[in-house]
Amino acid sequence: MNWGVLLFPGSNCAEDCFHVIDKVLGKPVTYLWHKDTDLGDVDAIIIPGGFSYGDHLRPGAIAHLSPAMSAVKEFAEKGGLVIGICNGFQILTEARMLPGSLLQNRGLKFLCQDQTLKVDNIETPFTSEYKTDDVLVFPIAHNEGNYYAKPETIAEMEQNGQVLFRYCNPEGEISDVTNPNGSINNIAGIINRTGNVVGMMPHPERSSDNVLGLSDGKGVFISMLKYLEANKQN
Amino acid sequence: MAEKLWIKAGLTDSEYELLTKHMEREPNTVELALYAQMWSEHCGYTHTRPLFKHFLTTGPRIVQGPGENAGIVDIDDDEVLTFKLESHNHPSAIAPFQGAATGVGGIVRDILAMGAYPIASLNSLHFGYPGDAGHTRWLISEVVHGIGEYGNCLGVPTVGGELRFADAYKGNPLVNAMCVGYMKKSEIKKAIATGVGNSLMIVGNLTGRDGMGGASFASKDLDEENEEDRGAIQVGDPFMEKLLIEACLEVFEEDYVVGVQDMGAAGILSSSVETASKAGNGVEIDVALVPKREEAMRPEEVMISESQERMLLIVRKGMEDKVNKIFHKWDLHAVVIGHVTDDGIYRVLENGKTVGEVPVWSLMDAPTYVLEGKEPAHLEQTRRFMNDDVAVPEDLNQVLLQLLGAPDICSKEWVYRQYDHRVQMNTVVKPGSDAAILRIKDRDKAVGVTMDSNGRYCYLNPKRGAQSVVYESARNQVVSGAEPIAITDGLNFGNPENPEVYYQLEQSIIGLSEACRALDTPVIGGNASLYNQTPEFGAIYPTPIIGMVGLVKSLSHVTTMDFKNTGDFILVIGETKEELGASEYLDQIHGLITGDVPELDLDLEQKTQQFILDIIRQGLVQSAHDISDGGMAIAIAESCITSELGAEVSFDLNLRPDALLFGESQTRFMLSASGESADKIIEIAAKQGIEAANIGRVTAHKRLSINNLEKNLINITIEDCAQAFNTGFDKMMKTDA
Amino acid sequence: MLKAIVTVMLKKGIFDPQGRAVQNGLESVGFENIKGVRVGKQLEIDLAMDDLESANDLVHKMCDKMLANPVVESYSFVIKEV
Amino acid sequence: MLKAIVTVMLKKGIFDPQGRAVQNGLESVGFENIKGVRVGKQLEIDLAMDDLESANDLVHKMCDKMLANPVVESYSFVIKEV
Ligand SMILES: Nc1ncnc2c1ncn2[C@@H]1O[C@H](COP(=O)(O)OP(=O)(O)O)[C@@H](O)[C@H]1O
Ligand SMILES: [Mg+2]
Repeated sequence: MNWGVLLFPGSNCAEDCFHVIDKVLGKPVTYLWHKDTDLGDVDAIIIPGGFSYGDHLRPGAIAHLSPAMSAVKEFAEKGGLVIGICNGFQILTEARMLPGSLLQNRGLKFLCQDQTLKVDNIETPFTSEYKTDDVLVFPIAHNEGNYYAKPETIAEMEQNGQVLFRYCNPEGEISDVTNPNGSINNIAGIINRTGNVVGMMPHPERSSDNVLGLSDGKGVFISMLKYLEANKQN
Repeated sequence: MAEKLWIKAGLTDSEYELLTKHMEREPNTVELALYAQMWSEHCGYTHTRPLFKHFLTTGPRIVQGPGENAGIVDIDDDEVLTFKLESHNHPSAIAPFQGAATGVGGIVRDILAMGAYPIASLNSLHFGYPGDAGHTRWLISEVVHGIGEYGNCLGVPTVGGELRFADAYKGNPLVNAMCVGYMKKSEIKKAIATGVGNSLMIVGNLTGRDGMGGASFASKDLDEENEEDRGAIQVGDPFMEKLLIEACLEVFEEDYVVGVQDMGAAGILSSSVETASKAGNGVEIDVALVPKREEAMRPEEVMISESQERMLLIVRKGMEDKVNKIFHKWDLHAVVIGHVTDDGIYRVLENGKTVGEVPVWSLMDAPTYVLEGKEPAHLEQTRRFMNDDVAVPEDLNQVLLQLLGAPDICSKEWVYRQYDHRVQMNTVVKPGSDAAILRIKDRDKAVGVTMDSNGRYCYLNPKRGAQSVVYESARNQVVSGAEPIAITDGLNFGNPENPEVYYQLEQSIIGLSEACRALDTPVIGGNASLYNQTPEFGAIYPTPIIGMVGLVKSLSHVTTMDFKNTGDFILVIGETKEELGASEYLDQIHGLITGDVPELDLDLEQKTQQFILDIIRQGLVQSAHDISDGGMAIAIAESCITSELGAEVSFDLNLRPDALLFGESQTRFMLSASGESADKIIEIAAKQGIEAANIGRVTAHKRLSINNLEKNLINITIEDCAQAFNTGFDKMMKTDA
Repeated sequence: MLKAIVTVMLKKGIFDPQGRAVQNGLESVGFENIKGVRVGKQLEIDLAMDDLESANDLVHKMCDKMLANPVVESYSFVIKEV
Repeated sequence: MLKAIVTVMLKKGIFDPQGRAVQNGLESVGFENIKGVRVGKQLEIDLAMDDLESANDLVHKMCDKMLANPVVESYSFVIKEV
């Protein structure tokens, strides 16, 4: 299974994602360059966090127009697995590969903290390792993580099980009080209609290396890996 | 010159006389500008350089002492760390967001110039109490925002620092930023312009009129007259800096570059002079070749501009295109602006025509001043303080809560929540404990990083105060499982031409040096920021700031301050004396900034720190915390709050209750350990002649109770403690965010 | 030479926390009669062209493609000769 | 009811990294003839008042006191009846 980590000028979690695939999962991984349109033979693509193009204008506003993103779109249309984390999520919404948009946190401040989450839909290639009752800890670190979409869109997503993760408190309660950034319905991560493109604000990679005291995030990558392996065999 | 243009440029008559002697003629305006910048306090260290002789700068782990962009220490396995701190006080007072942001950018480039990848950023901030002053609150939020935004965008985790308050900083806040970089020993770069004919290439941002004269601006008091200097505001561009890091490190992988220097104060000028002087070479630079953002810039403006995010590379002849190609990949370009020459002359050209030439050595040879210090008048009085001057408060629970919520002590989560402290995935211990700990990937080891100061201590006893700060830094390291290796110092003082300030400066440096010698933590670099004063509020407290780096030899040694298990024993190491002087308690509770700084015994300190490190390495310790601001009661409460556990302790000490609880006797630690380990710790301590006492246990019921001589002093819920600790900052900022 | 002045604002109906914060800030220092504040961006774009009509076209394209996100933002602009 | 439209821009001569990044971004997707971009803020402030002159006064005060930092920014505004 080959993994690709897409690099933009200003990406700063690319090495972290690379590290997890390489050292924690022990799988082959390469960097993909934003100016390239040939993605090689990767089976899954990670669009990492950071501040692509300095987050100028809007996070993801410039990056989503890069040559590599057209290739990523094609890759996804053919069913390839794509996960955008933090800035990667913002890029995917700007590219309209995912619905909605990420607005500034309602507290107007950058927020870096270890955040508790619940998984809403465990029947996806990204979440099969989890149980619905799990309360997971993933770090968040963002200034624009306040998920917004039109009410109709939200209703549709809820109905289709497109909400993957929600912010909760350590007891697993989901309410406005346990919402760090103002996201509608405490949405922390979503999946597209066809179930192969995910965007999430929390950082699963930062919660994948036991040395750092957090390990809940590994499940996302292991889920993806299992899915890929199962599908390769077919 | 008819008019005394040099005075306007910031040079004295005698300095002017000296430079004409060096030049053997009168300077033109370009040449005058070169001297004015290079001979300013900021670039030339005119008042501080003579005092640096006190520093210990070498040691077995020291690869590079002062004299390069940053010092370097060996952390085994052919790996090294490089670190330095830098002040950005005056810019931050005027445009706090940009001032703080560019402060971070500047120090990161120093680290980059060494060839290293920046792995951690820290900051030490000092402000006046906000009180009702919206201005101070604005300063605090803008500074924090500026530091956060820059570091976050760069992807360098901001993992530590400090935020302290005193009225003395009201007019002149302090913003000192520190950066730590990692590299292999073989990757070290130097700031040197060797090889006649090699090219000087400028990379990064375009040059504009930003920060015109920043170096000499930083070498003046902040007063009305400099309001005009406000044109000097630089704007930070962390995105550009991120690209610079990527591109430079890629270039460094090849053998194209012989020297690197970041452009900080006095821009192109100081970076090129320093590199040339180190090689004993000359350089020539054509200002017309410098890519500019603004039109009609005069040659001296180009030379001293402090536009941010620029670096100078000394590139092997013939390799220019290869270097440019790598920069191009990152959407940047590298432009040749001049060459290394063999004549020792610093020559400025404009379109090939010489517009200024002076000997390189003379620019580096800023005159130094050794002044006569005078003990500050206030010491006479503050030394006379006796504990009996204040009464023991009735309600000690209330005092504890008030201290937990005090600006210097309360939780700073409001601040570090705005900093990405986890990016790069090395942060093993995040902000909020004693030292931040970063693992080194693929190795069983880690580094501890800290930044500490105590202006009040140094105000009340400059020498011992400075010693205490070094020791406190080291204590923060050892309780975290790290062996202190070396320090970088930030010397923040008022106007040194005032004899009382000079005394503070000299004594602080002496104190700092003695402590570093005793602990064997050499000074490998630093920064001086003098003239921190305003007509309205006077001089700041003498504030030496210590940035320290330590080595954790195995990840299993990493220790934090929170209690771990109910039933563990709580131990106090070190002697508690009846010392109230200079304490946070006197300041916050009695409104007194007075008394002498608690006593210090250099040998005992060294021995005790080694002991703490030893027992941690033996795996005997569950939690460890140094006892500092606010004393014993605060230390215990902090370990309770962070673990959400209780503690029941009792003493048999013949001391005033407030001195026992809140006094700041030095060389003390608070540990928790299982029963068996606790006995062992006490046994080892006894053998080494170190005081150690088992004072009680960690409990499941969430209360803190402290008794002395069978009398209850403190009995309070952890919830109340946490509430005071966690809301103190918001209360001060009047926010509820 | 032409100068396009582009304004990008959050769409009506989308909560603007920054606007709210500015309003609170203004009120807290004693300003009155403020019914609402919204904060957006203004971009000034210098164009090396003279034809107003083609400039108009160009700026529309820039906005649609990059300068505004139609999911949450609306834009407007004027073009001036300079 | 009046509406003040306030524009806050970085002063001329002060480097605007955001403008530069937007310009590069536009160019990289093929837009041409762009000589420069500067990015600032636009604030729309609804005022519960009718007198243009006193509104003018008020908005000046708001800008000086809070909306712009005179060290780095300049502002301008228009007031419209709505
Ligand atoms: N207070 C100090 N203590 C020790 N070394 C210092 C101190 N101040 C400056 N230095 C050293 O002097 C050298 C020049 O400092 P500086 O001009 O600040 O460098 P830069 O321009 O790269 O910031 C550096 O090596 C620095 O570490
Ligand atoms: Mg330097």
